[in-house]
Amino acid sequence: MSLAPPHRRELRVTANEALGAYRVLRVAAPDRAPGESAPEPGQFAMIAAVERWGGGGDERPYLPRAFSIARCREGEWHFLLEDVGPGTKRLCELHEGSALWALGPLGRPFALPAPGGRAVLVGGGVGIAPLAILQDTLAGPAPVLLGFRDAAHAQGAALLQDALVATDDGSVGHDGRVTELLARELDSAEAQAGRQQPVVYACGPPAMLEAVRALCAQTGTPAQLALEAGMACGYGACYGCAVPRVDGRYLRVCVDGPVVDASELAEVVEPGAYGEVPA
Amino acid sequence: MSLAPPHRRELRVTANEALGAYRVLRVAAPDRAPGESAPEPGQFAMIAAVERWGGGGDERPYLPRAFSIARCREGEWHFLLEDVGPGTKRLCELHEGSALWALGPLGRPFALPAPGGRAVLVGGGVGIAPLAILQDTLAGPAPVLLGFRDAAHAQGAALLQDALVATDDGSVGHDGRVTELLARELDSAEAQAGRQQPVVYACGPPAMLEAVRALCAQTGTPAQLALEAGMACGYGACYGCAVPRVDGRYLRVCVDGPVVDASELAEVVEPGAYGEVPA
Amino acid sequence: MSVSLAGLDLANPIINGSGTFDAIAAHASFGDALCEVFPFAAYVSKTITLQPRAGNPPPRLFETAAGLINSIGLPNKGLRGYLEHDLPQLERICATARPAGARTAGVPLITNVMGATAMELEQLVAACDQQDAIAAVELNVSCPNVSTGLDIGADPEQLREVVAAVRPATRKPLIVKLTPNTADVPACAIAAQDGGADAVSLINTLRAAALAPARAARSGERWLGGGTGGLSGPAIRTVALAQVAAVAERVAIPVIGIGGVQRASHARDLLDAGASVVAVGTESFRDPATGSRIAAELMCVAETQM
Amino acid sequence: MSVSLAGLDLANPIINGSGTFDAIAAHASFGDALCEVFPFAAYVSKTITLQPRAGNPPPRLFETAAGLINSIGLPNKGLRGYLEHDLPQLERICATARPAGARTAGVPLITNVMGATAMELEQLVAACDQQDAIAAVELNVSCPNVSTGLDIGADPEQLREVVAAVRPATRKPLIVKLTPNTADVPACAIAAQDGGADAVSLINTLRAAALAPARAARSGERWLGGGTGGLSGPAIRTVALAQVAAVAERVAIPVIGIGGVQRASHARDLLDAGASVVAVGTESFRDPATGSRIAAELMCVAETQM
Ligand SMILES: Cc1cc2nc3c(=O)[nH]c(=O)nc-3n(C[C@H](O)[C@H](O)[C@H](O)COP(=O)(O)OP(=O)(O)OC[C@H]3O[C@@H](n4cnc5c(N)ncnc54)[C@H](O)[C@@H]3O)c2cc1C
Ligand SMILES: Cc1cc2nc3c(=O)[nH]c(=O)nc-3n(C[C@H](O)[C@H](O)[C@H](O)COP(=O)(O)OP(=O)(O)OC[C@H]3O[C@@H](n4cnc5c(N)ncnc54)[C@H](O)[C@@H]3O)c2cc1C
Ligand SMILES: Cc1cc2nc3c(=O)[nH]c(=O)nc-3n(C[C@H](O)[C@H](O)[C@H](O)COP(=O)(O)O)c2cc1C
Ligand SMILES: Cc1cc2nc3c(=O)[nH]c(=O)nc-3n(C[C@H](O)[C@H](O)[C@H](O)COP(=O)(O)O)c2cc1C
Ligand code: FES
Ligand code: FES
Repeated sequence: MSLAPPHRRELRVTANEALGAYRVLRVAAPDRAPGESAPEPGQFAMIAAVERWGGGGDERPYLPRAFSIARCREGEWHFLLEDVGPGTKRLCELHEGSALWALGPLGRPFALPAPGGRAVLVGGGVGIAPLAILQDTLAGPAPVLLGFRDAAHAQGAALLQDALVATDDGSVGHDGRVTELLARELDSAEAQAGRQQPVVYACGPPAMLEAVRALCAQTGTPAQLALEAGMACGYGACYGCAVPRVDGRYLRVCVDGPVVDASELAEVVEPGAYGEVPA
Repeated sequence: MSLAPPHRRELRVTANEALGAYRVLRVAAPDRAPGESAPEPGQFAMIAAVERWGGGGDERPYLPRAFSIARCREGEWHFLLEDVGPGTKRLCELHEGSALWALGPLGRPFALPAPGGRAVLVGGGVGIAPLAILQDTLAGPAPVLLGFRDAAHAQGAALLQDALVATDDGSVGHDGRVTELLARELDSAEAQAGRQQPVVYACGPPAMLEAVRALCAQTGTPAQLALEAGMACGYGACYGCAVPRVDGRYLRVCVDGPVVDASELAEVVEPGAYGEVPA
Repeated sequence: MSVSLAGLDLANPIINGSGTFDAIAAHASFGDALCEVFPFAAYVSKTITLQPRAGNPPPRLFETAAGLINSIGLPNKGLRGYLEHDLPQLERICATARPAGARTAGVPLITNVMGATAMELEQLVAACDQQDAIAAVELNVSCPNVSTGLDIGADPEQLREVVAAVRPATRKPLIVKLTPNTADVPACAIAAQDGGADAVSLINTLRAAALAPARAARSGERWLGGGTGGLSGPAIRTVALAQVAAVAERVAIPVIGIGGVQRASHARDLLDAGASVVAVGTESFRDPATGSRIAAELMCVAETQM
Repeated sequence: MSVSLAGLDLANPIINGSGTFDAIAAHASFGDALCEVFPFAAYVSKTITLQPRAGNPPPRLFETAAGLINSIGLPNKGLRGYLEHDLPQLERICATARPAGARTAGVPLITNVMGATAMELEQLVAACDQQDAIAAVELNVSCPNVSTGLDIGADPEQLREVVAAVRPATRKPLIVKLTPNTADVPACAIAAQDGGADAVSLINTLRAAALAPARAARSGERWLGGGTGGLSGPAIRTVALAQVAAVAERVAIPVIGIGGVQRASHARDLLDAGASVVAVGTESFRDPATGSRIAAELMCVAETQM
């Protein structure tokens, strides 16, 4: 696992291009700090624009935001962005030469399959980001199954090679859920008895991850899930990124994840959808 | 006195040009509201940029800032700006097409000289701004005496016509204080007995205004002083812009000024230089 | 969206915070246009004291991250000056003021008063009771008790006694503006209710201070002429929400929610947290039309949800 | 710029606020580079309780104007888990940590503890007293008193009793972290001093709340899993300055100033207001090197002024 230096670094944007409903932001990778290696698939960085971070209508964003390192290639880090709020909006506006603060690479990466092992990559929406760097890293080919809400978002599939696509509105690819593609893939895998059991690598919205988790639990397929949670720090300092673990305690997504083994969770929950308010 | 509509208006910047150490910001004048007339000399507006107001290092500026309307001509309002802090810095960065919020015209203007009366205009630094619109408004010619700290600032004198300049460092014009020019002018005015007593119109830093006030008091010359004070609202709501009056009470610079008759003050004080802290 | 507040009928739920809108000065600055779309559904005067006060020496303002500290010091003409000079003007303005959502003109005038003792407060309230132009009285209980130095509103028992002592002096609605600078704000709200208050309003400003900035004269010394001041604006919004929610859960009387409101969603949050009415303070400094803008937006949303 | 804090020697005046820096997690994320320029001149642990705590259900964070509300709920392994699992690791990290301005490695470890009763606190402090690795103990007195619901640190008399009861349990320096959510913070500081505290630290977070935003599920309901939370960051900076200045004027023991510090000028203000040491909290979330950056800048200014 690559270690980050213990301070944020100022990086320059080299490009910001539309990819359907998303943007791909590229930045010049920082010089390696002593002990730092290349970012590993599943790791993320805490990002803030140097200029105009805050001060909008609600004076947010104030804290940095977490983004998967989607690719590390030719001296650049790539990020896939979806504009869902003030922080992502601001980052989507950056252009070549803009400066950003980055702390990272952070977090527990995907554990790569054992030599000769098979991987199945399953992504939903902007959660496809860490699967790109994972695909770049994997030795052999692996099926890539991606779900999107519509055609504009489905263009994001171009971030990976040879992806099978499903859309909620049926406008592109399979008409339905990506987990239906996964069920089919696992079925055929099972059918081909004798071949090694695959490991599922998944990232996407909580409902999708939960469906993947449940399906893999049902079929006894090992799965690694890249989680999301609201984060203030990204390095274990604030305890804000808690998600419930199977034992009833909480894990910190930033340091115990973002990639966790599916067996660590009883369920993937919607952040904000639980949290009973004490009377 | 022109009344402002009871809400801020969005105005567009038409130009932002350097004038020595200052900038002249021009904006398209707003459509006249019912009852609104042209801004009068000495009136001001509360200004904020629509974008990026706040969110800098200290998350200031948060409140709007007061600026004299330096000129109203050909459908434009002009402002003269000096970058002294986060608010003026932000406004100095605006360019053609930028949007700003403006509440105004506000405040008590200069009382124009009686018909046939003589005026002497005395300005210091960025305080020359309201004298430009005053010069535009006056029927006949009036001596203009302007003081600056150095040559770069003295270029600001181009805002007015036929100005006599003094600089603190002697690099341009009279080597010394603008009040020395004023003393000379009043002397010669006195010498020309029979001619009407002039009225002094002054705006500038507190120390300069105090020197003008003292000189005019000494020579019995009526004087109108355009004051400054930190302001939160500009329309009498916050009581934050208090300066001490001759009777020991306070006046609100925004509604009882910014132009006051010199006789209303015992002294022009440096904001922040007084204000004894109770033990 | 009309609301009833302790017997007052308001055309919409947005009023002003005491001391953050001077209707007389605003009328002088904006003319009759001010009343054509008046920003507030009721007008709250700044705090009036028995004797005239000049206010604190300047500087009186300090701008901080998402907030303003003021150290104004309650300048006012005193009870007599208020009744003689201000009240007739305020009466005229309030009579012609048409708030957002109202077909006809007229907003109730709420007079905010402060005194260091129950006797002083009683005198102020009794004088207001005589005035037909005054629709309700708000007690500002953030005045320091001379013996303890703490706000008289900071201690529940003391507050109950003060309110109970003042209550008989008027049959007009009595609002108690609580201090936020205390340990148990809901207990203070209950005490105000027990003392006979018809409503409570909160929050007032948080005690705060600032030093003169590096490049200013006297760098490192107190910036504000009053030494300390009160923090308002967006910085206190979430503190206000917590206190308003905690109070609304515990009292039966209506709550006026105040603190950092800049737009309709912030007012909505305070209403959702249990406030009946919301007051706008510092944001009016940035735009005098904030109140009517928020009221219009709330009404618009309310309509589309029917 | 080395300072002495109640017997502890610090290489510079910047430390961390409890619960805002997890040295073990940071070491795992950043490796030994963390210790080469350690951000703080002393390391304060997060709050430890007698029994393990899981913490509050999520969401635990809410971002507001210039601030953060947290509702973390003090998750920790409990005293035993802390002593067995965390302390050996913290001891190692603190021994190799070289703060800005120090020629040699080693920063004192301050352990922060909380209990609902004086007895619980006494047990915690006595256990810390046994540990050579622990240089000082900080009492977090923001725990609600079960009978009143108020923080045990909110009432001066109660606080004096608690501190006096705990004091005999250790000869290590005892720091009391005051609660800001009370009427008379200086009185609480004096009470802590009278009870035997060697230093006080302030401010802890201000009680605050937030509702779920419009587009989120459960819009209008409480956002934080814990219902309410504590506000920190720039929004509270001027409240902190006021409380620190008021306390420093009244006590003889050293004061640790905390609240909204983002850069050297903010730390300078707290020192000018009477603090001996300044702690950085939320700003470390934005940059883990904030502490050492501020310390270096303060030292640089101090040198150029000689
Ligand atoms: C490990 C990790 C990797 C990620 N990778 C990517 C990636 O590669 N690409 C990508 O686009 N995104 C990624 N995300 C998600 C990204 O971090 C969020 O989309 C981003 O933080 C949103 O910030 P915002 O300011 O745009 O919107 P916000 O408004 O901050 O966030 C939107 C969400 O936060 C909630 N919210 C609203 N207001 C508040 C408030 N005041 N306080 C707290 N929460 C609030 C809303 O319910 C909403 O769901 C990743 C997240 C994690 C944890
Ligand atoms: C009626 C009137 C007319 C004016 N006309 C003009 C004009 O035509 N052109 C022009 O350039 N200027 C004019 N000014 C001055 C202008 O309003 C100020 O320069 C401006 O407000 C400064 O804002 P800033 O954010 O740039 O700097 P700030 O930093 O806000 O202001 C600088 C001054 O404020 C003090 N200060 C620093 N920090 C704070 C703080 N946190 N809170 C409060 N005060 C602080 C400092 O001591 C410093 O003197 C006028 C002022 C008035 C009242
Ligand atoms: C400049 C200023 C003056 C104030 N004067 C008073 C006052 O006279 N009486 C009072 O009860 N509250 C006064 N307040 C408090 C406000 O009414 C309000 O409670 C507080 O500012 C919080 O609301 P806000 O964040 O919307 O400003 C004043 C506030 C400000 C900013
Ligand atoms: C996420 C978070 C967790 C905290 N946990 C603790 C804690 O465990 N114990 C404690 O005494 N203070 C705790 N605090 C309070 C801080 O130590 C500090 O007093 C407060 O945040 C104000 O400083 P700041 O504005 O620099 O953050 C916590 C603060 C935050 C933001
Ligand atoms: S984001 Fe702060 S602990 Fe995980
Ligand atoms: S600036 Fe608000 S009263 Fe003058």
